[in-house]
Amino acid sequence: MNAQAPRPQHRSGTPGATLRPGDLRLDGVIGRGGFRLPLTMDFRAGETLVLLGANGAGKSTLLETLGGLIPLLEGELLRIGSDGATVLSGPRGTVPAERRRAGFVHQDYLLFPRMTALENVAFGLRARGVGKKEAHASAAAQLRRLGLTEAQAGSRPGALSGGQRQRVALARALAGEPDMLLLDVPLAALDAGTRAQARAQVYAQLREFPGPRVLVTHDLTDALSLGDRIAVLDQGTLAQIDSPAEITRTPRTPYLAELLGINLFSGLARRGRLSIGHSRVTAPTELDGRVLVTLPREAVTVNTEAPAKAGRNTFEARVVAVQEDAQGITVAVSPTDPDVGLACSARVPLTSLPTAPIRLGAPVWATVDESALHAYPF
Amino acid sequence: MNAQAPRPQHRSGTPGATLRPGDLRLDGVIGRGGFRLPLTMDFRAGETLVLLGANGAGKSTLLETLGGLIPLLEGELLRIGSDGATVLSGPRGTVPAERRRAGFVHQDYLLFPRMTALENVAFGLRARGVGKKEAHASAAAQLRRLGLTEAQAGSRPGALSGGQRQRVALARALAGEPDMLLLDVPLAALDAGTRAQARAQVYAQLREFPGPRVLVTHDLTDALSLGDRIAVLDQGTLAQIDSPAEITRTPRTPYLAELLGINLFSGLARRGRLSIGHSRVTAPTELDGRVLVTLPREAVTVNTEAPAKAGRNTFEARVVAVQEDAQGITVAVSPTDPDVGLACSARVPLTSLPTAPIRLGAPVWATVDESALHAYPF
Amino acid sequence: VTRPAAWPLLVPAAVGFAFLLLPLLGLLAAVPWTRLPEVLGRREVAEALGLSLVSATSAALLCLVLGVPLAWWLSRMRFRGHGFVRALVLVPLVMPPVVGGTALLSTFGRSGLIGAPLHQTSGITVPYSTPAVIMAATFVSMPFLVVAVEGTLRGLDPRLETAARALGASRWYAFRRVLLPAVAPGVAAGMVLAWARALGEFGATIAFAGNLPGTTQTLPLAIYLSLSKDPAAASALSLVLLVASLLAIGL
Amino acid sequence: VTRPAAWPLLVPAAVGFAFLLLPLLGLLAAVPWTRLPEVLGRREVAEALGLSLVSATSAALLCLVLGVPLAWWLSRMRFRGHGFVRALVLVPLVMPPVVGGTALLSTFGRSGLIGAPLHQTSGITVPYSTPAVIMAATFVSMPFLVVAVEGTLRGLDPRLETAARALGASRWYAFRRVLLPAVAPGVAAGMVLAWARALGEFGATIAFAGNLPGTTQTLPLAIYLSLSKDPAAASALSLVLLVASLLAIGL
Repeated sequence: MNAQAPRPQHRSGTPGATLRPGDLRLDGVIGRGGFRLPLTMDFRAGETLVLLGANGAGKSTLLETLGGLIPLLEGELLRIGSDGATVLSGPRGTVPAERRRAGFVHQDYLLFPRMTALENVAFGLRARGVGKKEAHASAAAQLRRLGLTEAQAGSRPGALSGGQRQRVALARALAGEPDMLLLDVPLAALDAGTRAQARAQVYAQLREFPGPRVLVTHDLTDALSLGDRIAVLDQGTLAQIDSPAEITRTPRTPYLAELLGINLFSGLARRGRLSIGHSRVTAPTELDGRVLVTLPREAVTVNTEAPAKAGRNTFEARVVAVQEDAQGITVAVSPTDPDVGLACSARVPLTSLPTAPIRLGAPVWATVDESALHAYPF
Repeated sequence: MNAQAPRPQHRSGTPGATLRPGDLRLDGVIGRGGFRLPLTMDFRAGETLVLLGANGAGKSTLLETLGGLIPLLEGELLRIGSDGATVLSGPRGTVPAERRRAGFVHQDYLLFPRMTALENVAFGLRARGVGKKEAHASAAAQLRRLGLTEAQAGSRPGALSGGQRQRVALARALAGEPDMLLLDVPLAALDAGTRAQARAQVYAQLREFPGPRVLVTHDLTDALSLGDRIAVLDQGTLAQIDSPAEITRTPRTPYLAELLGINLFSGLARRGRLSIGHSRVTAPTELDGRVLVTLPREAVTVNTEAPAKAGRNTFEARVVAVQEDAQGITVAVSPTDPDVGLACSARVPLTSLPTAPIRLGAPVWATVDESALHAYPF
Repeated sequence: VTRPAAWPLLVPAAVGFAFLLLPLLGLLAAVPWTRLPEVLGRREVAEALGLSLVSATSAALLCLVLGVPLAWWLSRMRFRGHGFVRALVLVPLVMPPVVGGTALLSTFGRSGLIGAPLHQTSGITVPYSTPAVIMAATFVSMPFLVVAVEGTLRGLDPRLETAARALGASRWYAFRRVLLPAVAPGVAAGMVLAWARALGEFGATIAFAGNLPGTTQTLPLAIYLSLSKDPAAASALSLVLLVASLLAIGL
Repeated sequence: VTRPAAWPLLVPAAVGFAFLLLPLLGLLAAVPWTRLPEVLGRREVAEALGLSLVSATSAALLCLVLGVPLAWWLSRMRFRGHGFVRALVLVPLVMPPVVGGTALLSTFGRSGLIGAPLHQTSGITVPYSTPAVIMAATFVSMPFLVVAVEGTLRGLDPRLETAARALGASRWYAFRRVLLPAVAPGVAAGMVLAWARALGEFGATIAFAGNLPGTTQTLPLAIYLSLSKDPAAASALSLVLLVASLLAIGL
């Protein structure tokens, strides 16, 4: 059992901190169709904020609201300048996308198929009235900076690899010298082999960009390695906003626990002992009051036969789900008697598969390693 | 270092064993288009032979040759009866599919979309001239035996779940009381959650079928849990044919090693010491002569900084490939000096990711745990 | 939300829309609604309507019987030059109807490739007869059905036939019991298309079958003749034909 | 390998194939090859051919200018009842050509919805003129182009336009620089289709524009007139029209 976890610093999206030039402040309701999500958040210049959440959680809606592609339903979106704030969206109207200077990297990149990489990057400048020669020179410099050769700059997107397209999309977003950088799952279209490489490159580019950087993803690795802060959107609210280290140590939503591949429970700490729900699974603790408790899946053992000696944290259960992948299987169990055991998931390595098949609905004995329980204030 | 591995029993596809009624013997060349694959194999009644191999290795071609959908290019395919052998394919012609009595479970099942499950299962009997009433009664019995309800039997395939469709396909293959059962990746169309369940059911049905069972797959879990013997087709030959236990212990092809997630080398054992290629990685051994050596990926450690004290099996290398998945990353390294180290892959768990990024081309130090090396005769 | 309007696009779009829509309104305005029962009750109109329905339906059935097997054959072709064979079958699709009628006349007319021997041996003359009307309608509408059905057959997994054969079915049994039911919606769509095309057929019919009231004068031909004598009646008949076409397409 | 033949399929397929192929052969056999230069050199033939080419090309250009924006508008429509609007635009596609001609005459004729006020105010009469030929051809062929282009526009990722606008482009700029180049192959295909359809147009032209040599007599009308006077000449002209249609489709 771990000692008391430090209380997270950024529980709310709007810390009282003073806003500085380049920052964005959102205080309103975003939405589209029937979907509504009230949000109060700051986006700081020079900081990468990652929006993490399942499909439909509102991540892309938030990004498109920031970029001016869809209007804010209620409230205001402000951009702080050196001499006061500008209203980007508010009751009096919205600065449209084409005048907002937002650098978008769209999902699947959305490069224009009939233009070369160079023409793609120069498009924004040309649309704003910059002459062809000047726009092309500026686009060529941007592509060079991102490591594309002249031959690649002259190729159409169809002739480029996934990683190269990704860099062209980034160059196109940066070419207009935008006030903010908005990236919609910029790495999802890449295969596993080139992804680590591309992530390092995105990381380097984000560092250099002076304005607010907002990145949408549903991949935990992307979120942890790219974000200065991570905002978790889950079940119609902003569930948690924290540093990557805090996110992994003290997840506050089942969605995040599932992504991290751990079990998450709510529990109660009283008189030095921790109890989880009604179950008899306990551990010593130094906390007091309502707590959240994590338990790695690897710390749950599942046996198809009754153990020789039933320990305190062993209980009878049924298999309620079996999920296979290339490395092993994840088994979800539900205790036969909810007053004794915990509904949790266990991880079984592939090596045990051919001999002991674990079937849906089968009775099993589950053992929880209490030393792996980690509690922190609710 | 393990002791000498027992010599595998079934190195060749055609053991000298006497053939018994119901067995099939193939001795010839299968192929299609420009592809040719010479094969000599027996398919025994009451035995499940799994054909394992990459796309294009000839697995489906072999299955279709056995079933009479494509002709044998050279040689003969015999079926042993109680009073002598019948030529199914040979220089004098081929018994066509519709008269061969082969029960096929096709990839994606190929159920007839405009028929109910019952009509699908009865189709073979009806096509062979059995009356509607009799065929439907027999089909209904077969579906009941596989655990489908009467309502499901009356549904079209589109209204059934993946697992139910799989059972209908199996029932359709069994309904004609075939001489052989031919299954083309019967579990690939199922999602990870229902796959374990379906596999157990296929296993039970295969056990009961008296004739030869031949199953094509590219999934190692399927091969290990369903096969009595596993034939590995790789690089245009029958590379290995062995029991599941031998296949996992003594893989003989790089394809199989990749599937098992281990490193495979060829080495030389002499005077009690094992050496792998030119490298200085060694271990004690009791074998003598040419050997194959396996090394689990988990037994290779990769560090981005030089170790304090360089052990005998530590060497400098470069990262040549990084592959991510949900549980961690696999790093392939190539030694800076091929006379010192080994080209091999290491497995790094996800937990180390946010702090130490391993980038393509980066210099690293790799350490091989020599106690994990396992050698067996070439 | 401010959205910059796109006048350079919206103005021509509106003009194009008006150009396609106005003739519909003009037609409706020109229909003599009060005289409608009298016009539609005329004997020659009833004859033309009956002939149109009979010939369009016969043509659609001929398309079914001949076109579906042809589509199956095209979808299964694997030999060299099969692209050329498919193109030949689709030529009538791009052929102007008058050219189709001329081609039919050149072939089945009394001095034609088939018509001359036919006339000499049996005395039969094909042009300017009701069968000629049906032939003209079939010739122009069959490619529509073939294209629709062949597309559906190609969309079908070719291994379905293999699966049926592995279960002991002959090709004909597999076609009847597996392929045909699977493409039934495509066949139905193709037949409706063919029927609608046959119903409106004008150029090939007037060229190959002429314009004999009661024998070869279909509704489109009757409309054309009325235009000079009685434009209001032509509008009324046009409305009937338009409604029938729209009903067939299911609008 | 024994394969059970499928005669119940192959026999009707062969009959269908022969029925579509024979008229092509019959047409080729009927063409007076030796008289070909003389027939094609006649003044009225040259006039008809020229008028056909001019009117088909004008119609295709009108389709481009009006039809592409219309297709863009249809592909972007989101309001209630947009299915009905699309159906209205496609009605001319299923309308028999004679009905289309009648509708044009009812609208632009001297007593028509538009024609009557037009004639009273400016004295202009539209029918039986070369512009009427072009209007008839445009009316029947524009829906082909609209369908082709709208399909391509719908196949396009709608977010491409969003991406362009986020980069600072107006709708018109995004259309010209991103959407139009992306659908250029569809537009080209639609124009060729429209041109070929306009070239073979017969029913709507004869109904709306009549058959005046030099003014409204296009090649299909010339073929129809030749059929009774000089069938061999009709075959020769049919061959010319057929070859032009096939070239347009790229066969």
